[in-house]
Amino acid sequence: MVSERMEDQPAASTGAEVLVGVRDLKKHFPITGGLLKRQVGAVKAVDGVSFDIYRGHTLGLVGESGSGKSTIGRVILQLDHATEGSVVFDNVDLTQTTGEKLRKIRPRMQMVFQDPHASLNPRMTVSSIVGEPLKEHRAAKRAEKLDRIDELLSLVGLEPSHANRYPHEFSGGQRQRIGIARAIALNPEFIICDEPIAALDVSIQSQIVNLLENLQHHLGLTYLFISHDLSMVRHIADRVAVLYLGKVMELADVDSIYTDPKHPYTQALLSAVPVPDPEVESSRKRIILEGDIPSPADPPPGCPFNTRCPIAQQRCVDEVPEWRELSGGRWVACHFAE
Amino acid sequence: MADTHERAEEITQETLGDGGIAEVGEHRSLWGDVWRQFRRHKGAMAGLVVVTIIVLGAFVGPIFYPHDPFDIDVPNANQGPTLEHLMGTDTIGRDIMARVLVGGRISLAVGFTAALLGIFIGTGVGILAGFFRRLDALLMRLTDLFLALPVLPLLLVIILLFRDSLRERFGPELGIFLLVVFIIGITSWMQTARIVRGEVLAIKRQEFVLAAQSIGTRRRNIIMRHIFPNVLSPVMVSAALGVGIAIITESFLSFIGLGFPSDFPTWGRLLFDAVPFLEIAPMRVIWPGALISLTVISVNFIGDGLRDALDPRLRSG
Amino acid sequence: MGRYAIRRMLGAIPTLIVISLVIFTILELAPGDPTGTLPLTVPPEVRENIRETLGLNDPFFLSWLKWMRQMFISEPLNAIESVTGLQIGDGERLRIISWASRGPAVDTIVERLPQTLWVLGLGFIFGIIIAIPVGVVSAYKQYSIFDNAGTVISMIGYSVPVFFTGPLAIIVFSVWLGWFPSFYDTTHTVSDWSSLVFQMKQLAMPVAVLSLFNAAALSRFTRSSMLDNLNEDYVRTARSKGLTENRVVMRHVLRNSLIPVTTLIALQVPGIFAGAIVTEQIFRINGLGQLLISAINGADYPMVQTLTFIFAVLIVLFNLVADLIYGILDPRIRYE
Amino acid sequence: MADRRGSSEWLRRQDRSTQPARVAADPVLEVAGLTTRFDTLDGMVHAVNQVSFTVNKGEFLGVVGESGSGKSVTMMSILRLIPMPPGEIVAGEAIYDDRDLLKIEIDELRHIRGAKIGFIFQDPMTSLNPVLTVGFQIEESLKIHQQLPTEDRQARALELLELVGIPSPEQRLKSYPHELSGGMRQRVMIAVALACSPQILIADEPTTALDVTIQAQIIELVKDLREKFGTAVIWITHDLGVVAGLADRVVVMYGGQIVEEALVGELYASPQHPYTSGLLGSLPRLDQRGTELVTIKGQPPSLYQFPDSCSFAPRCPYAFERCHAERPPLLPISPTRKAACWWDVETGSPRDGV
Amino acid sequence: GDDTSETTPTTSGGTATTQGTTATTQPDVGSAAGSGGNITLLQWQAPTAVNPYLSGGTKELLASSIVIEPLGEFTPAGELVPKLAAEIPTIENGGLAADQTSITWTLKDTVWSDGTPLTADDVVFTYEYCTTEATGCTQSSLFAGITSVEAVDPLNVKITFEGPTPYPYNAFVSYQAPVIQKAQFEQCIGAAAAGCTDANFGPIGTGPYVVREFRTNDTALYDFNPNYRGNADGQPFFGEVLIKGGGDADASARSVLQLGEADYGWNLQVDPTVLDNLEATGIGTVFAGFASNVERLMINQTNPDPALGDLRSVYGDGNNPHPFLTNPNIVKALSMAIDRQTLVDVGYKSGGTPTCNVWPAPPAQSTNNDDCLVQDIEGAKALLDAEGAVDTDGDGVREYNGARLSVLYQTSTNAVRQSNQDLIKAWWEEIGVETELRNIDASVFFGGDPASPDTYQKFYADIEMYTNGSGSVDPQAYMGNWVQAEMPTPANNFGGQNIQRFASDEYDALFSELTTESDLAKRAELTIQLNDMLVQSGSMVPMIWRASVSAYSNEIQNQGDLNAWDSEYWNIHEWTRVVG
Ligand SMILES: Nc1ncnc2c1ncn2[C@@H]1O[C@H](COP(=O)(O)OP(=O)(O)OP(=O)(O)O)[C@@H](O)[C@H]1O
Ligand SMILES: Nc1ncnc2c1ncn2[C@@H]1O[C@H](COP(=O)(O)OP(=O)(O)OP(=O)(O)O)[C@@H](O)[C@H]1O
Ligand SMILES: [Mg+2]
Ligand SMILES: [Mg+2]
Repeated sequence: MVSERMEDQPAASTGAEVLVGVRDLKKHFPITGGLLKRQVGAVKAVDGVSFDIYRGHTLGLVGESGSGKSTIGRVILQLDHATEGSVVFDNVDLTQTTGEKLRKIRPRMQMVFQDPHASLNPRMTVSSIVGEPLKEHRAAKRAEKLDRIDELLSLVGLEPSHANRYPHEFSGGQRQRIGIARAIALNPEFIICDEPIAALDVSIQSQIVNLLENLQHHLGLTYLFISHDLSMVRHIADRVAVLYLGKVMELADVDSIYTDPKHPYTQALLSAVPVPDPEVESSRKRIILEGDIPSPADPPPGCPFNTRCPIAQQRCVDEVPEWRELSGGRWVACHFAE
Repeated sequence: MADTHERAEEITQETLGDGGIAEVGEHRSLWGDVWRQFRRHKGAMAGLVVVTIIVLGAFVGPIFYPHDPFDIDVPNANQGPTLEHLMGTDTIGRDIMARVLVGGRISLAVGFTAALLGIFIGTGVGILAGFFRRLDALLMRLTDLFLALPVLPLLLVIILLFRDSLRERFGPELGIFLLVVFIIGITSWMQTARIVRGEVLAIKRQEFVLAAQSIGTRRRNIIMRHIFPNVLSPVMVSAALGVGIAIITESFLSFIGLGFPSDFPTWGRLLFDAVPFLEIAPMRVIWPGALISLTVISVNFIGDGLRDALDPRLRSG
Repeated sequence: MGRYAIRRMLGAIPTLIVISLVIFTILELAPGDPTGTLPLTVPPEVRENIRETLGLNDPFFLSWLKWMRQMFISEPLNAIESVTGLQIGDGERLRIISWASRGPAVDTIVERLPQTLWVLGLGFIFGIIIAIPVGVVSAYKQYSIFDNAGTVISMIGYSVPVFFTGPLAIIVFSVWLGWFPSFYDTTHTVSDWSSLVFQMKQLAMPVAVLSLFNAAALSRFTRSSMLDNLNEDYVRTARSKGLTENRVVMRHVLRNSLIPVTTLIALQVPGIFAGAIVTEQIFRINGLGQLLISAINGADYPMVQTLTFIFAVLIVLFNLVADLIYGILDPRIRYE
Repeated sequence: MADRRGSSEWLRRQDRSTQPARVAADPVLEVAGLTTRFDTLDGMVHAVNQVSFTVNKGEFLGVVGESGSGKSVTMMSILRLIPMPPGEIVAGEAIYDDRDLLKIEIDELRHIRGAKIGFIFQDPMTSLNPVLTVGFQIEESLKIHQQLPTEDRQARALELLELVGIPSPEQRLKSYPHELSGGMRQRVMIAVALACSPQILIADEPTTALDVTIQAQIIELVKDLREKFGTAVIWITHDLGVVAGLADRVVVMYGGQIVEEALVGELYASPQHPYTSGLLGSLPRLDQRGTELVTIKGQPPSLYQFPDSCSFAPRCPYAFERCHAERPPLLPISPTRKAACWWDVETGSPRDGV
Repeated sequence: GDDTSETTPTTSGGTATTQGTTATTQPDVGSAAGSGGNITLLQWQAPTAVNPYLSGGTKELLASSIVIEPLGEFTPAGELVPKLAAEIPTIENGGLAADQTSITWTLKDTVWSDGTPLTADDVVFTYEYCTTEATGCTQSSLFAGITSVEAVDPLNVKITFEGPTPYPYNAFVSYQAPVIQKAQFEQCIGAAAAGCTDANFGPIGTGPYVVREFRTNDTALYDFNPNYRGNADGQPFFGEVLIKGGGDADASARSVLQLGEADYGWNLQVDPTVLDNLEATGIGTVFAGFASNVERLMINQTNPDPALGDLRSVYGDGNNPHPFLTNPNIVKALSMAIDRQTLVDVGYKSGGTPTCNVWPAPPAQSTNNDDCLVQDIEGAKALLDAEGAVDTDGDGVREYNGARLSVLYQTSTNAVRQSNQDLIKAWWEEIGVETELRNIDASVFFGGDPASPDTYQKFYADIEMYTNGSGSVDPQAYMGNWVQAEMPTPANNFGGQNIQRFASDEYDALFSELTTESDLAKRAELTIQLNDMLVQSGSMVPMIWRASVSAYSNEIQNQGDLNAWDSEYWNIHEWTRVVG
């Protein structure tokens, strides 16, 4: 029923073309135990998530640590198999695609990773890292390949002379650029950025964000931008989805969500972000949430947020709130939002 | 293609405009770094020098040394060190120094080849178990099995079983050599397998492997390009330690009467044969003993040095 | 934890069965023959007759099944009977009989156990007692003279075979100094002070040689484990609380460092058995190692099978115990 | 310039505030000329270079700067917690209670660590000993510094856990760190640091590893506690947002030096050092959405050379010859603030008179 | 009982004897039996049981010999003397039937250590015990040719043979065939034998000691037997005997000779230099006892070529001869090239003597082959040249009838054998015979497993080296090893002692003469002829007459010569200790 309603959502809101459609996506990691190592439960890392990503736009995905952001990214790219649901990329259901067919689609969607230290193989030179996709997909002849690597490096603001160096010779920001170069090597249409700036210094973060924006602009890329830095998401995203315990709590375009959050969790999250202005800070009313995010292995019944929600009522424990559309293309999963 | 190029220049302009790139320090290759670090480890360098000298002595020394290790000279048996026989002679008058030099060849060859074999098996099993979840349980069970298997009777039987068929096929020396190497290798891979598996599990989770997968890199290439080079450092350390262990194991096999035949000089064999003469001719025991120890110690130091040199924590990024 | 232990033990059973099968197969293939130890004057017909009576010509699988039954049913029942004095069934059970002595193999093993335990156990315990402090100090004073000396000594200890240090110890301490007997009297019983002194004396050399060997590797490992932990953040926290260095090391770092060391100790167990074989040979301690060697040389296969199997059980058991200790030392490991 | 008004308003409000902070110059800790370096295999790392600052009684001092700028090393040097070797405190003094912490006997220092100066570290996952119970780790400093009998210690530990807002504290005393969530662990760390009611609490990026909602909890907690006990707090962070709402005074570090020091309002309203302004500028702003972010080009400095010139000069839009030739000292530019820069942003010309 | 010391029977094994063994120093009249404290005997190869019938290795025989006793025993000189028997039955004294088809032994009036009397029933039972097939008795060959053993009366037992038996002293003679107690072993006969651990580890005997505690493969502890018949004479001297096993020969030698930790060390196969050095300490003395053991080279008379498959080393009625080793002169040349004295010096010293005979012991000691005692390399070369075995292709190896003189020379793994192999290889290569050495683990080599290719019986080599000797003073059984019927073949599962596949009708005929000859002098002469025939056939090259080597502490007295024909403890009841 949910997915039915989602079908007409894009047209209704913006009219842009849907590049990636995620429907009712679930990813449960089994927990084994007992004498015979049978499955005794599951970590519900992603538990029924639906959204669309429009071509040429950026969807921001925010949420606390462990809420399932990275898992969504991995499942979309089929680096993990979905437990349930579908991921439709340009009219192909990726969850039903395997083997060589999937390999053929892979170049069209890429990923930029969080940790610039871990995402580059320390034993490979920059040129072999950036050249690997070309090599794997025989996208270019040898000489062309070298040209292409030079081109890619300059695209991301590195010098071609760096091609023969190893990742450990670069700073974090530069490494992230190498990772981006690898991601765009095969001219993808869609890039998932999994917290690409979280590990970088403030002064470097803006460099990378600018680069990403430039690339998007010039190459017509579509982004899923995962982050827990709400201010940066606000800067870069067109629409934002707020994730909590493997479920999307609220989805809306960026302006409405920041100025008028509908879901109590979004409200609390926004209020918790410190603002670099003493004036604003001193006058702000903070919503301080009680307690911690529950374990995804044992989520609370009903609304996942009910354990910490300041306005929770009995209904929130008994009933899973419906994922519904409010006016103006805003989606929310709360009984009381309007 | 062409217009991406144009765009690239455009973008480059923009990116450089605001971000730019700092000069990256002078170019340092990965192994160059390791070597730089290794050179600072005094023990490891000393070990490397000693091992080099010993290897040269064993493989080149006999060419210059005037005595043949198999020449019998009964009238001159059981001599102490003399100018003629630098380390004396044994019960049937063979020159001990010549035997020690030649024995080194075999001991070292056994040490290095057996360690290599053990490492090869261990790395293979470790990578397979770590990478393919389906094989994991099975291979780890196998590893446990080998760990729990009392190796001694196994050794005995394998030696008894195959000694002669190998001897026939490869000749008396190469045959037993292969056998001893095989036996040491087959009983010493488990530790490496475990370490490598752990390492692979960790590396598999690293984002660069995910990145390779997302590119669509084939599994074979992921293993060869991404996993294997990165488990190389623990493997190198294991290998260094393995050499020492193999040399000692060979001498242990000689002691329990299973190693090389008694007409075959290896350090272990020479040491074992000389132990009864400990009082009469102590140097006959000391020489092979000291060479075994020296080699093992040096190799261990080299292993230490490698570990330090390969430890990313001790190296600046 | 109890359930975990049970699960591990159940899990070990298939491993052990496979091991026993492997041992059997290997011995089946082995070319040795128990009549090989008889004088050449014993004629072939007699030898053939002996082989027949030993059941040597039985089919391999049958003798394995028979052995399994004896090992898992007869012997445990027999042990229960002799401990409790109860009579279970009619008492007519076929036990595992050694070909060499024609006596029950398990009885011989039980007879041998004390001396092996004395030497192995003490060698093991002293090894640990020496290794841990040395490792701790070496790590704490990394690159000091103590550390460097410790490195060199332990590497020597590790790389010099026991069959070299053993005879050397005998020459020095028995021949030259006359302090200790060169062989071990298994019939000696400790009843009073002087017999205890004698027991200590006859244990001194084998235990010392074995301890040094054990301590060598262990102290290196303790050192590196300590070094790893000394760099941990929680050590800085402990220091920031104003704790004395002594307390920081003993209370905080040591326990964390010992966690991986327990695994190593368990992994060393097979090596310790091998070391014991040599030690027993050299100091003439007729323990399990010597029994194994002589059984192998005499092609006494029931004994070899039983003994190697018991070794395998011990190794599995040690690993289990190490895992449990691991769990005790490290609260992060929780076995359900 | 428009921000000027904002800052004076803020000052006004501060004056009215009941907080024990901003008591003029009653320093509990005075650090002067602190210089620490590390002798690594790759060369000498000049991690902290001639850093001087003071902390007043009950004051909340924010220390900001990007990764590697020497924030942690500075604070750890004060209590001599850096690993030595390779670390070495080459020069400087840290006066606490008329004693120079850098010179006194280690035994004497030990009575100050934990008892007078508490420390909270960045990563609550690794900073607690994984094999000891929470209770033990809290009681330990009580045992060392106050020689309390066992029951009192337990009672106090319980009290502390309640204080830092841990639910069902009796049970938690027996828990091991891994049984707690990150936020809970950081609360435990705070309890450990506060156990002996120290005069100064040094918090080294205590919320960096935590989620925003949890960060908000911890910030509230520290605020409360400070009000209760009047403890001086040094809060290290690289998040300019966090200090904005917390600190009385802010110190900005760059390349192992303090480049600017100011009351919090002043700093945000009119940063005097190009680095500070660059940093503030690079934060995304609502009103400039869609446009590019301002960036500080280039990379953080290498610490392998002792800074003979301004370490920010290579990245500085205002840099001129002097910046490349001479290292600017940290000098007062108004009664409440200091900066280390040859360029005067106010006038838009080189600073004169120095 | 009767005083038996007067009995002086003549045996076929030796000349007329006096009971000279006890003639030396008697223990002090004053010292009571068992008063001498304890004595420690080192047997580095430890006994696994005390029942000689179930585990027939020398080490077990030794351990049992101080507990259970035979009817008669051999002295170090090889004379047969009575032990439990009142006298040695001979035709002269009427014990042996004139037609040599039966013998009657008369027992001394003796009691078992449990106090019950020894009777002829016990002897009869012993026979039944060992000849019941399911017992798996290792000594059953000693009872071969016997049709019945009957108790004539409690003290007389009659053994009836299948036919005339010139040498009837195998059964119940020497430590290989002692008498066990019927009462104790009655339930242990046949398949039940293995289960009787108590009996097998602690047989009740008539000897000077009783087992107190036996630990298999480790130690055997004995108390003196209070019912021993020599008690009145103060025998045995020692109250407690400890046989201690473990370690190796080197360590045993050290314990006895250098450390004085033990009083006796058995079978000290130690490098002679080391042994001399230890003996020089002056605490103990090395003893050597010679029986008939000879280290020899067996020369394969059949073709061991692997290409022959199943026919390898199979005689096949003479159709499979060795390409060159059937020529006696070639073998003679090989023998001449060997310097036996050097072999002795390097590996044996006092523990061996160069010999050229299969049967080295008097009275059948041949001197006809003694020219081999001197090495003669040139002579060997000349002999080979004369036979036409010359090096035609200049590779340093001679050819004979198109076959290269290249031999595979195998033996069991043992340091002394290996150094001897090295020396012999060097000499042979000097005379142009290529030699490949091979050594095989003793348990395999002597194991006799028909499935193994490496047993000495399979003889998949050209030449092999080992020691063998006669179990008895009488050479008959031993010389019978080389009749054609004894050849190992697939048909008899390679059982058989004619290892070198020596085939001579002449030899077989001469041997059957020996089996019927009862005159001792004639028997000795026949033995010499058989010996010469074997040696000169070139099927066997005897090299060293080997002694048993053991060491005694200098404190031990009255042990006499080392007994190589019987238990080294044969007279332990006479041993004493003199401290000082
Ligand atoms: N392979 C796995 N097996 C079991 N559980 C997993 C696995 N991967 C992730 N999880 C669990 O799924 C949940 C979501 O993890 P995920 O990494 O997607 O979170 P995240 O939102 O990306 O967090 P972060 O911000 O820390 O990266 C977590 O509770 C995590 O423990
Ligand atoms: N033990 C050490 N050995 C060598 N160099 C060190 C050591 N500790 C710190 N440094 C160096 O000192 C410099 C300052 O480090 P410091 O930890 O103070 O930075 P920071 O400002 O706290 O950064 P972060 O925000 O990452 O915590 C860094 O360049 C670091 O590499
Ligand atoms: Mg993530
Ligand atoms: Mg820091």
